Amino acid sequence: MQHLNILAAQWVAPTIDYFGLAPELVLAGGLCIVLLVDLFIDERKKWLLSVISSFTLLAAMVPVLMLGLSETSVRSMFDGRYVVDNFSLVVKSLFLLAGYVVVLLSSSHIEQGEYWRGEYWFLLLTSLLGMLMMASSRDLVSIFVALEFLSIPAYMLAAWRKRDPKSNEAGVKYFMLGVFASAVMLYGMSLMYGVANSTLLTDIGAKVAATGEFSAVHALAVVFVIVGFAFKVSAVPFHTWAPDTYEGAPTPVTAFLSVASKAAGFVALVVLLYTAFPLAQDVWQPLIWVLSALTMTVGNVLALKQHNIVRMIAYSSISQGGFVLMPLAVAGLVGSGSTALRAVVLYMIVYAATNLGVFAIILAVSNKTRSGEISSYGGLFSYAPTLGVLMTIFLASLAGIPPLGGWIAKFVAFQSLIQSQSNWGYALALVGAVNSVIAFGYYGNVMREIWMRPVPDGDVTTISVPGSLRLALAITAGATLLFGVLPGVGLHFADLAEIAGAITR
Amino acid sequence: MNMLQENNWLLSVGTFLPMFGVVVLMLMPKAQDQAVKNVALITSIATLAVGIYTAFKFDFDQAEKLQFVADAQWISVIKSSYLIGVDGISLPLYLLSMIITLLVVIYSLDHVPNPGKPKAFFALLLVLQTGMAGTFIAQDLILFFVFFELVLLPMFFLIGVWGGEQRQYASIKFFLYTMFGSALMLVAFLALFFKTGAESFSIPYLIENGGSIAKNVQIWIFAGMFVGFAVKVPMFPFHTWLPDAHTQAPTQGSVILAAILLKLGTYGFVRIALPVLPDAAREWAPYIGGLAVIGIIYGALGCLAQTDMKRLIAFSSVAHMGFVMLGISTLTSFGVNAAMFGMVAHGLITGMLFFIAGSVKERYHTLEISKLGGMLTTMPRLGWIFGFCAMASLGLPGLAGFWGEFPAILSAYNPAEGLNQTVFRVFMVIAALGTVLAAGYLLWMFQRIAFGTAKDSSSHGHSSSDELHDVTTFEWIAWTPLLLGILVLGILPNLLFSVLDPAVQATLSVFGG
Amino acid sequence: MNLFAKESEVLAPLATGWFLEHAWLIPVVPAIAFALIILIGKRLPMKGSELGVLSMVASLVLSAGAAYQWIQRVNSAAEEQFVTPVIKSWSWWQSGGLDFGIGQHIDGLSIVVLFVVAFISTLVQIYSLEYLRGDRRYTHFFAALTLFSGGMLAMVLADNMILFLLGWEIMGLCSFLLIGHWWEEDANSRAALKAFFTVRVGDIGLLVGISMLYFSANEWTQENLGVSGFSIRGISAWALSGEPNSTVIMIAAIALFIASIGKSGQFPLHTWLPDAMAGPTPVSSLLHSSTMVVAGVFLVARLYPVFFVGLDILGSGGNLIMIIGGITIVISAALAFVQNDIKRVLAYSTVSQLGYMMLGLGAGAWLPAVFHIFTHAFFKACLFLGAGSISHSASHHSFDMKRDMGGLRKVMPITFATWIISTLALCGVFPFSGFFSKDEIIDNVGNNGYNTFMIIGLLGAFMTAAYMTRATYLTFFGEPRGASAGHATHDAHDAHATHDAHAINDLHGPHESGLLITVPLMILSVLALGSGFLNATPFGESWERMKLWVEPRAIEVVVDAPSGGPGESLIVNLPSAEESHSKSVCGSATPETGVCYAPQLQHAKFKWSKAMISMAIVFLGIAISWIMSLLLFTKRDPRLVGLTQRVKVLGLGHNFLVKKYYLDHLYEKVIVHSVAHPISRAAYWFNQNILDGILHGFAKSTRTISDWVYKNVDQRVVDSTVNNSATFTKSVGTAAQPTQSGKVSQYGALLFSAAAIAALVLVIINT
Amino acid sequence: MYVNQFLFLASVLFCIGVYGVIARKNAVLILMSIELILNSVNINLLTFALRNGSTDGHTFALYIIAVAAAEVGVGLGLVLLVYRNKKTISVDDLSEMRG
Repeated sequence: MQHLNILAAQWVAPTIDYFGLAPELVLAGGLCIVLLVDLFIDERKKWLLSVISSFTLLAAMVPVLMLGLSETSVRSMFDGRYVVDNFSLVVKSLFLLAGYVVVLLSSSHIEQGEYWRGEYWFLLLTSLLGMLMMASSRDLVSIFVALEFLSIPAYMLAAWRKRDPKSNEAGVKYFMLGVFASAVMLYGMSLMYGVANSTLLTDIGAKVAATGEFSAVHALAVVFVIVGFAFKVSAVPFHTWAPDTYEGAPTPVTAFLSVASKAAGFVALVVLLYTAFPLAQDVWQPLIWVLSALTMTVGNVLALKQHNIVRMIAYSSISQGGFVLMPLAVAGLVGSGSTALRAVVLYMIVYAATNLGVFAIILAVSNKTRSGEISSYGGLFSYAPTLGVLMTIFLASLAGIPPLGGWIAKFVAFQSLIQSQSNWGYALALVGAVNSVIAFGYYGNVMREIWMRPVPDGDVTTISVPGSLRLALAITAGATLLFGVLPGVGLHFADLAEIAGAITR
Repeated sequence: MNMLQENNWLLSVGTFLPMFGVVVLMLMPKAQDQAVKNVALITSIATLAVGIYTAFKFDFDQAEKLQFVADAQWISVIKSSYLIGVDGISLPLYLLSMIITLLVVIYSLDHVPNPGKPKAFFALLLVLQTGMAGTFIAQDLILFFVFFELVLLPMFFLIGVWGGEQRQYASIKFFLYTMFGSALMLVAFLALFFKTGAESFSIPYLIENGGSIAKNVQIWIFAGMFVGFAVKVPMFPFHTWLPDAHTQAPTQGSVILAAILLKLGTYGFVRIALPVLPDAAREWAPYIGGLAVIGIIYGALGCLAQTDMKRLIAFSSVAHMGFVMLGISTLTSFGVNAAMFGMVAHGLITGMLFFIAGSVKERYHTLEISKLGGMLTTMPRLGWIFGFCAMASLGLPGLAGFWGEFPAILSAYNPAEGLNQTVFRVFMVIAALGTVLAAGYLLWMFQRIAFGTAKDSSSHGHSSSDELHDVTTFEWIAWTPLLLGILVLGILPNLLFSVLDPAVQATLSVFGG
Repeated sequence: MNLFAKESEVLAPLATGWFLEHAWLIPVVPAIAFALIILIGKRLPMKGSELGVLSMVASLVLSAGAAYQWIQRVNSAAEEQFVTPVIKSWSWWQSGGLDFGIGQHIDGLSIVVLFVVAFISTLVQIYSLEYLRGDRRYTHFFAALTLFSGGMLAMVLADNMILFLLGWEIMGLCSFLLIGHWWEEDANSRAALKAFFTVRVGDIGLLVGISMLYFSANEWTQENLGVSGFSIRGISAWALSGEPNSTVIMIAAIALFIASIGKSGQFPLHTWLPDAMAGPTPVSSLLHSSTMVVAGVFLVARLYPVFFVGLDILGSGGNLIMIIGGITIVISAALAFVQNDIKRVLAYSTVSQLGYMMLGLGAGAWLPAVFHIFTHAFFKACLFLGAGSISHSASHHSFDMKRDMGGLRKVMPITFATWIISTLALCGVFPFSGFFSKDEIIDNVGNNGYNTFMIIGLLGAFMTAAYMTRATYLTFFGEPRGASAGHATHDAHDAHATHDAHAINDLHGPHESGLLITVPLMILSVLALGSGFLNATPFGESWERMKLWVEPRAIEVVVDAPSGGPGESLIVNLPSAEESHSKSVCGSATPETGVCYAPQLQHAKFKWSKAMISMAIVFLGIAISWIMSLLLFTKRDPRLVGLTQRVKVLGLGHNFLVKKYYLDHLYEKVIVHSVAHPISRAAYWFNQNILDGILHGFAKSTRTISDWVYKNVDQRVVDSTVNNSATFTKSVGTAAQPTQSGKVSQYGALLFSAAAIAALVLVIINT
Repeated sequence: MYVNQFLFLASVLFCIGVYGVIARKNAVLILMSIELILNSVNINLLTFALRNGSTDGHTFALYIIAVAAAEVGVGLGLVLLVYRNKKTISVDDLSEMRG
């Protein structure tokens, strides 16, 4: 009966650091405004909503920056369940900027008058809010809540085109599998709680470190939890939803899913690995190794076969996820923890910039061609040279060709692998090397269409790119080139990122 | 060292000036082809001017030291810095790249290949130039890697957009091959970095500390580099991208490919692989030599089998680079000197041959040797220039080709100590046989193309009378420097050797050779 | 000729002079001229030919001057003093510690050859002024000719093997260009290709040999002489120093000899030389008879010590050089019988004469061989130019003796006279130059104990006399035939571009050539007559000027300082008397002190008796051949065509002869068929089918091999692995695609089963 | 306290739920199966919470119940959407995109 008097223990209200929560609060406020405004303005003014939401995101950036500049580096709330440290700040800004670009993409897409509805913005912002929370969550419960917070709106976004069966299918598949995966994850979490007798990640880590005993249940829990997030980052073999969903969902949403929600998944994964399972690396290192190798390879070989550009990009983003996982496969080894974290963060940043750029191009081109086929890019360079060159830059960056952003990301990933100086590391590095060659097979194929093929239908009227897309392209292309030519910049942010409470060896 | 660092801005300017030109091109409206050409021309001239000024400032008395060294912060997090400099090995190639680019630009002024788009064409040429020059001055592995890769995309597009019928296949093949090589090379670089204590990527530092790595580890690291460089060279098993790329590439592409790009690989061997990993180099040398002589014979046989002029020249590149690699594999400073000289000579000669092939294609609309003939009657000047280059290419003493070929063979007679003499002497004899085959295929080609009477113009659609004009002014301007270079280097090889020798000796001091 | 002094003292420095010091100018002049011709030749009044001739004259003067001063130098030397060659060398380029020099090495040998080359080149160029007048590529022709002379002169006075190689290759190039001068005809260009390629095959030997010599000699030469292992002098000294490892030097010598086989058209590689006659006649007379083809012989003579030690010359039993030389003499002489093309006759005779030189060198008769280079150049050039003059003025550019010649002695007396003189010289009849050189060779071969080879030499002399008589008869005696009889001209061999000068000539039939042609002929014939007396052994020591001037005195010298500059004083330390009795101080035996540059050689004492025998053989040959030709060609010229057929095909010939002329028939059957034809036919067949067959077969097989390799290895294996890997990855993709079935439940199953498996495995391995 | 029994019950529920998700084609049934899994999770949490005497488990369970409600809401909405367009709620008919 002793649990009863625990229940009876008197409750003290936790002190809340509102400055630390400012970004989330701003965002929450913004989405409420969107919801309200949407109610009261008439159809012709709905474009205001996109403006409001974009400004909300920018406004949310302000406290992030201020927090970054404030001297207190780590702000811990709710006895460590919600932490604002450099890592969370970096990824938060990443989410916000990615969200901003997605808003830019969407607004242009919506000017086609397809879904002239405020809820879209609301859901988008909500999902972003979930991501921000995910960045700071250090507790199984809050992680779970944040995960659902960012997922549920995403399910609806994916199914956004109500009349379009493909969109429905996308939504349903995403939903069913997503929920199933999170259920499995929850089962793992419950076991984890049972093992560690706490939902606080640092406690879990400390418990294992203290007792040192390591049960089958624990292993099972670790695997199931990782599976949950492996689903989120669409790691093979938990990737199956991604191609279908990406293809069916509206393109801006696809961009959002393939960048932001994937990044969120990685954030959660990193937090868990670094704070909760630091001593369970014997369990998750082989798992992640296999996942990473499989993800790279399968993603690539399947991408080779695609003829729909979005689907191809979907597979490519799967294989890119494999590259992000690469350093984590050795993160548990002595010394390579920090470099692995750096590699992951940098890769996420660069990948976000590049992939969003790709989607911007896809939107711009599909405005004209109304087709998702790769062959519809034939002769793009001849009638829209700027778009052609930019697409080339983005694809080359994804392929990891210097001096474009992608190469430094891949480089740092390889570096942390080889730094571990373990045979597993070398082996995975070789797999990665081979894959980066295969990857060029399909990126180069698109380039070939753009530069070397004739225009499929002789129509060579140039493409008019809406202003918001121009802005998006400028941001992404600028970032891609900047990270490539002066990698120091990107690495600077990536290097700031240490996870508070991570048990480093 | 201090004086060696003065006016260290030179190299950066010389390397990135073309990029400036590219930016200008980008900002220009598409329509004005003439203006585009002028910008490209001015840029490349300015670049070469900077290059010549560099050579003028270069202190030839200490050619073995890195000069104009600039060392700036770049990626401090991974201990890689913007470290550049030239010594006697880099300088000739650095200049050669600038010269070739200028000549190619001049040649392109009235030879922009189909499908037009001069703006993009010249922009790519200039980007290419930056990449090549940068590779030769980079003294930091990561920087080297970046420049090394930077040349890929432009060349990919040059081949793929302005190339021949098979261009897309050829370009993809070229790209995948090279990318595969460089991926492994990158892994090797990283391994090297960590095995030397993860201190720095700068080549001089690695040269100091690379020797301390355990031998078997060295061998593996070397293997990675070997693949990366050998694909570029290309050496025997990795060569098949070359004929396709050369055959399909536009004339300008082939020229740059033959003159500079292939040298990136051999340069990598001399600059990085050999001095940094001496023990591994000793282990690998016999195999490299073996592949080299295989390449020599193999390339020659390939040439004899060709019916297409350009493809034949392409295969001859395989053979000639075989000689270069043979020289390198001896690990003696004599052999490496020969190899370096061979690189420059091959650049001039084969570049020139590809120019000629381009002009032939332009006039005859075919490169089928059987359809050509009697060039000496229809176009005596072009014919004789062709003969001159063929002679130079088969290593006629008194022309540049000989000083790359003969010393390489000579050096194989006694390689650096620690290498098996008998093996290398066998290589020597085989290589000598290769020279005969070279004479065979080149003269055979020359006889069938230049001698005899002109085939009737019905073999190609247009009437030959107005098509077959002799060498044009632009061609003269573009070619004369190359021809002079071939002749002058042939008569005064010391012009080059005196620069190379100290640097090479310094580089190979680890081998006591 | 052992010259041993009684006591040792420091000798006075040798005389030298401007010409000797500046001998390097001799090749430089033509080189410059070549450049000028290429650049401005076309605009000059005489299309650049004047530049060529002038440069040749200039270098002739220079070399004459050098020769004169060399003689001075020799005379200034004490009787037994070693006459140091005038060596100048400048460093050309350094690489990896190796120093490549460039410079001159003037000694007797180079003086002789320099003079010959400059002289013949001058005459040939003058001759060509007329012979090629109006040719389409007049300028190119002179440019190439001048470049050739430059290259050859450079090779002759080279002080190191690199420069030597350079000249050697340049000659090959020019030979290629000149043989293919009329490349409109496919045959010509193919002949050019064949020549270059065959010689190039030999050049492998040169490359290998030079490399081996360098690396094995360099150390020794550096420390003892301070010169690099490329230096000719260094190599010679090293070869005799007893240092070298016998196998190394043997392989090196063989390698080098392969090169000279290729260049000098010796036995297995001689087939290119007759084909090379496709070139214009001046070219044949300059390159392919008198100068370029002796380069191989020159190489052997130049590096004689290497061969001497390496191939054990003077050792018991024959050596490679002798054997090759001997075979060449007989084979090619036999071939000369069945040729109808006068130039081909001369070509084969050139080959066999080169065989004599090789034989001489191989048998240790160094001086006679060099002397034979000297004399042979004159009379053979004269013969070729004579043939050219005939085709030029009499036979409408045809060289077919049987069809287009005959009875020309009345029409062109000068050509006839010069021809006869040169022929006698070639046959080696007494007062003519050939006698003094060729007989010396045979004599010395015998004297050094190689009797079989002496007999071969005599046999060769006999055959030479015979085929030359046949050729002479066919050309100048009997009745005019074909073109020379003024008939309409048919397929022209030397059909260069139609030019007006000839349009005129063709109007009035055969006639004597102009002065530009006859003057060189006369000059050459005079030399063919007189040059022999430069070393007329029959008249005793005092007449042996060549020996005095040219042959290095094999005295042991000690170099006081690392030398290289010209005219440095040498301390000669002289072996004492008892040493002098050993076979040779500087022979294959190792000298105790110092170095020496030439092996010790014995000279045969001239005996009239021996001379008489060989003379008798020669005259016998002439007589038999003369009678035969007379009976064959004169008595039956109406049915000449039929007769030639009979000579070709035995059955027909038999029939025809039975029907016709009985005595004739007898001679034919007994002598010609039974002796001449089977042998020479066989030889010719061997030549055409076996050797050429091998050559062509080699070429063909290489082509087929390469085709095969290209198609199967390159395109299939190497290339397809790449393409296959691509297709493979694609197919993997196809294999993986079913997992992407689009069915939610299957996705779920995959998801959970993967999770379960992972969990299971990891739980097992971790607990 | 019967910890193991509770855990066993939870695992059985979990397995049933998983079986349902994989085997059932009807979207609504799949949703229900997922609910089963979530409930098994809740049982786990409460069991552990009671065994260890900490409140985290209870909190977690409450959150899960709330979120599950939201999930089901969204899920049913999607099912309705599909039904409106396809007149079926069998998920296997949703395989337009594949490969």
